[in-house]
Amino acid sequence: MMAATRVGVVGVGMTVQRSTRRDVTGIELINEAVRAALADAGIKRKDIDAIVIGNMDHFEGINYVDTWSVDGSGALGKPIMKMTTGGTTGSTVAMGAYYHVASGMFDRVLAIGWEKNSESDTTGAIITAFDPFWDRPTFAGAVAGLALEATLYMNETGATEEDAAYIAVRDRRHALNNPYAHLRMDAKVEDIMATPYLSWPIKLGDMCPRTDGACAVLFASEGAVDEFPNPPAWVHGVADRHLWAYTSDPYVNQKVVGGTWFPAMERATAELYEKVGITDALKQFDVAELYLPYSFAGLRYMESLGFCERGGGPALVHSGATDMGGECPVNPSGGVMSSNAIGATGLLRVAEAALQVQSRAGDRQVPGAALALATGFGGCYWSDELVLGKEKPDKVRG
Amino acid sequence: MEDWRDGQEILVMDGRIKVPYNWSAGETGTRYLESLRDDKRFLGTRCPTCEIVYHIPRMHCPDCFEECAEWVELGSEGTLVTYTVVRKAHPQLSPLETPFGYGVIKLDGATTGFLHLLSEFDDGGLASGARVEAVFAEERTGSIMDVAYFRPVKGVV
Amino acid sequence: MDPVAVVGVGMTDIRRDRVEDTYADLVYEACQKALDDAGMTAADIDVVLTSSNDFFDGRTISSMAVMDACGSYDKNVSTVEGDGTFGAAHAVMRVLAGWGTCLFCVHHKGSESVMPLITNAMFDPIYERFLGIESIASSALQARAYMDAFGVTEEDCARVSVKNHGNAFKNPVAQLPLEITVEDVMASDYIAEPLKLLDCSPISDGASAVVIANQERAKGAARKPVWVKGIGYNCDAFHLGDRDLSKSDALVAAAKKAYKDADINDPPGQIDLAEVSDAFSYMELMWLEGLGLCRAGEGAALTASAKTALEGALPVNASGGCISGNPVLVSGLNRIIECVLQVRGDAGAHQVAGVKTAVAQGFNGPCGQSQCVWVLGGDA
Amino acid sequence: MAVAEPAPKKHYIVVESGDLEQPFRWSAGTYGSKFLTEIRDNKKIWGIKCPSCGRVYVPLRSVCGPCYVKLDELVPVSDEGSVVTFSVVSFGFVDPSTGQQRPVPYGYAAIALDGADSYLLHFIDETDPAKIKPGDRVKAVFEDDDKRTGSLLDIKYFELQR
Repeated sequence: MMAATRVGVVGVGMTVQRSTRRDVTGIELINEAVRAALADAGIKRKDIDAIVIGNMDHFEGINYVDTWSVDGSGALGKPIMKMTTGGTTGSTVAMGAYYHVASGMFDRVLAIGWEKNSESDTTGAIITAFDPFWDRPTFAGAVAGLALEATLYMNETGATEEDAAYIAVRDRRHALNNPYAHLRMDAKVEDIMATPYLSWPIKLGDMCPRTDGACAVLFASEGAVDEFPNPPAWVHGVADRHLWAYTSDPYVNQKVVGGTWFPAMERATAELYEKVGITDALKQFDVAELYLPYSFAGLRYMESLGFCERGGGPALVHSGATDMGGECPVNPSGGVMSSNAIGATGLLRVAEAALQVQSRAGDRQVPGAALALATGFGGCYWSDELVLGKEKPDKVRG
Repeated sequence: MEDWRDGQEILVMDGRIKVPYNWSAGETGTRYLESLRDDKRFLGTRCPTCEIVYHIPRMHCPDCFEECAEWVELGSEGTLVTYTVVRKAHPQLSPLETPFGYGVIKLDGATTGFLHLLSEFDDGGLASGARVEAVFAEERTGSIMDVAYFRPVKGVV
Repeated sequence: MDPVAVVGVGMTDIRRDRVEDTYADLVYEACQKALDDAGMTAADIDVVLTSSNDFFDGRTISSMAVMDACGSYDKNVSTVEGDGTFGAAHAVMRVLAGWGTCLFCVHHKGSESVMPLITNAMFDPIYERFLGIESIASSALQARAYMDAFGVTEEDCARVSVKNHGNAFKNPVAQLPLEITVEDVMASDYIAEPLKLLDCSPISDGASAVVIANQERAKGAARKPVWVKGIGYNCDAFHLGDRDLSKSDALVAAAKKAYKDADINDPPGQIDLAEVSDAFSYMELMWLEGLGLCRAGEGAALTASAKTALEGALPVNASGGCISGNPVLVSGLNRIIECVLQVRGDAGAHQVAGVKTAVAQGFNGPCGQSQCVWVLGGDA
Repeated sequence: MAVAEPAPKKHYIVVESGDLEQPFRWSAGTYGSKFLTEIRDNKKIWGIKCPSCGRVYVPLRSVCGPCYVKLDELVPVSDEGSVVTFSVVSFGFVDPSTGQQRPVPYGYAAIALDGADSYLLHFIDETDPAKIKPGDRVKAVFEDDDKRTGSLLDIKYFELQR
């Protein structure tokens, strides 16, 4: 009998995140992560009940990734479903796998995210996500879109480019502890400031890199979690919002939607925190793995996620609260600023959050981490959010 | 009341998506394609557990996930598993003049079939089970198109 | 399964060249119809899921363009790419996991793209794409394999086309009702042998939507809820040479799972009607066999005996099927919607008397690689 | 978990998509076509007003997302407005609409036209960020009468009112 069940993450696999992985095809890259996840969970392909995979079609020039990648994903003779929401794809397949299990329909479900940025022109591919009439003639992809947000943020709060550069420095320094990460460097704010502008006020050092990589995460039902050697990282709750259809709309909300800042993230956060019982994010979360596609996000999104007041991002990060050893370390893995295989990126956040609450994060472990926040960012300011915890939640939370 | 939508001229944009892709064949695919290019030889890989000889070669068995480290040289002749004769094809796609064929071809020594083009056949001259042979392109660049097409083996039914 | 129902359905007309509407406009129309059918407004919806295909739409994350149109504002919203049967299955998961209602919509504007160039991109870029293979030629390979394996003739396949195009006259949303004979199909031009023009589904535009609800929320709906009795989906090998194209292992596995959920152990005896994805005429025969509605190789005889006709004992594609209008992806959801209408008794001129249990089937990928099966019925 | 480094670098065969492209015939729909033909024929910019929340959207759209109602009421908006936020794009990338490099640098802004509540994303005629700030006034510069084709680029760019 199928009934809703609580869900835990019981296995994690990832490839090293590198600029170019010419040694493997996309399918083989996927397979590398899948085999790692199965080995981590101590199971074989035959033990998986279903698979959720995603990509962005025009990023790799692959239509129907679900059917194309069967040799690598392990979906031969199994249920597979494709989910795609842009940059959020990785977190979306995690949420999709969560719902596959939470529904009671499957006990062991693998979520897969991957990307070979080296095989296309990333900005050209990103532009295809936007409207051919209203956006494509003038749009310059994520870099320029995010630049509009950064300009607005600086104008409204007085935050500086140096404040943002701190995030780039922090996350890449954290990456020194993560052998899987792509950019691992002990840079200084001045180093970031010295990089050339891509789209003012965003400099090369403010942006995430282009990365090849894959990640696979195994979700199991309450009834199945004990089959695995790893302690489960329980999913305490998930929520997402995507409020707009037009690319310029996320900027509109500053003026028109009263009192809001980044409404998609704020609305998802409100739902999630209510479900999970978060009233003080900074205190209650032990660690956060956030999809910060560029440096300024590490200031502004902290505000929308309730870690500080509006405009309080710079003070928060300069206090050291988000560094390793701080009150709530952000991105012990090095985050997106260090590795951005786009389709895998959101799932890597979930994978890292799971490893942290399982106390399996090695040199990047936050001691005693019991509750973690993972986010995805994509689309037209799409916001996916998940909370993972060491303790089993008291009930299934939709 | 007049509706502004009535009689509105509708604009249609003739556009395109043209993103340049560079798909790597990877370690396994490179060895396979280099062999076609340099030696006009088809290679497969064998799964040590399932004993399937995969053509095209796989790095890992899609079923048991074991590494398929053993390379196997295959014949350049094989058996037609199924086929079609294409009468109408989109000009941007079609590598040969119509009518031409597609076949799933099981090369001698392989367990699995693979897809390729068929040409030099008589009208009605194809059949499942027929023997076919590879015709290699004169100029080979390390691509699946280094095999120009397959054709029926003469004198064999 | 915990009781989950389809409580509202909406389809646009299926037409070619709906140039006056963007696909967001089509989605809005379908969603409004589904909400109206359920007696609900957007405020009654907890979760929204969309489905589309970024290659067909010529837009990555094409679901972004329909976010306003599907009423997703300030709701949990996500996107399943692929056939509507899969996205709707995920909608059921969301409801089983605890949400009360989920609106699921899917769109397709075939008229805006060049079909063979899009379906060519389903194939492997290194080993297959440059051969020029696309959905018609690959399906022709499967048709040949199937016909050779079971001695099925082109005339056998043509009968499907004749039947379904005829049924389409009774379905107001169908695009291509045709009064044709087996001889007409046989006389139509070959595209890729053995497939002729009249064996193939047309290019179409359309959108559809359903409202899925749990038992509690289904009570308040305006129409008789139609219950999801079982869902199964499964995937075959990708490379065409890796599998036996003459049969669908994935469909057999998907059906087995759906029937297990639905307590069906004698499909021909327990199923009153089937809506299958006949993108090409031969597919209806193959899918009937995969669904266990007849034995392997007997689809042609079943069809020739008129058992699958509108007046037959087991009507198949009473709606006219995909061959009479095929907005890809939408087509799968339309199979579900047609089953819902039949079980409710709301199918109008193509209503089949006494449909209690119906089966819907859809697929993704080349030659029906990934298959999804739904069993729908009148009782919780 | 042991970290497996990828195989040592050597030459790998790479398959290039080359001239492969997908052509599309995207419809602007009735609403988008009205917006574009008015610019083409009359250099006039229209917005559409939500009967429920009163927001005026530019360009025309058929549904108000927050209110989930169909929109009908056209309202004129100005060809002048103000910069809400901006950037100067200076990195090179392939324009997927042409397959060629997009010329850079260019000024890029979200523009609030007077009378509209949503913003238009367009070019501005300034590439020095020190000379632009949010709130600056801009005015649309239209293509010549014989060159307008019914595209957003019938507005060539927005000119800063210095």
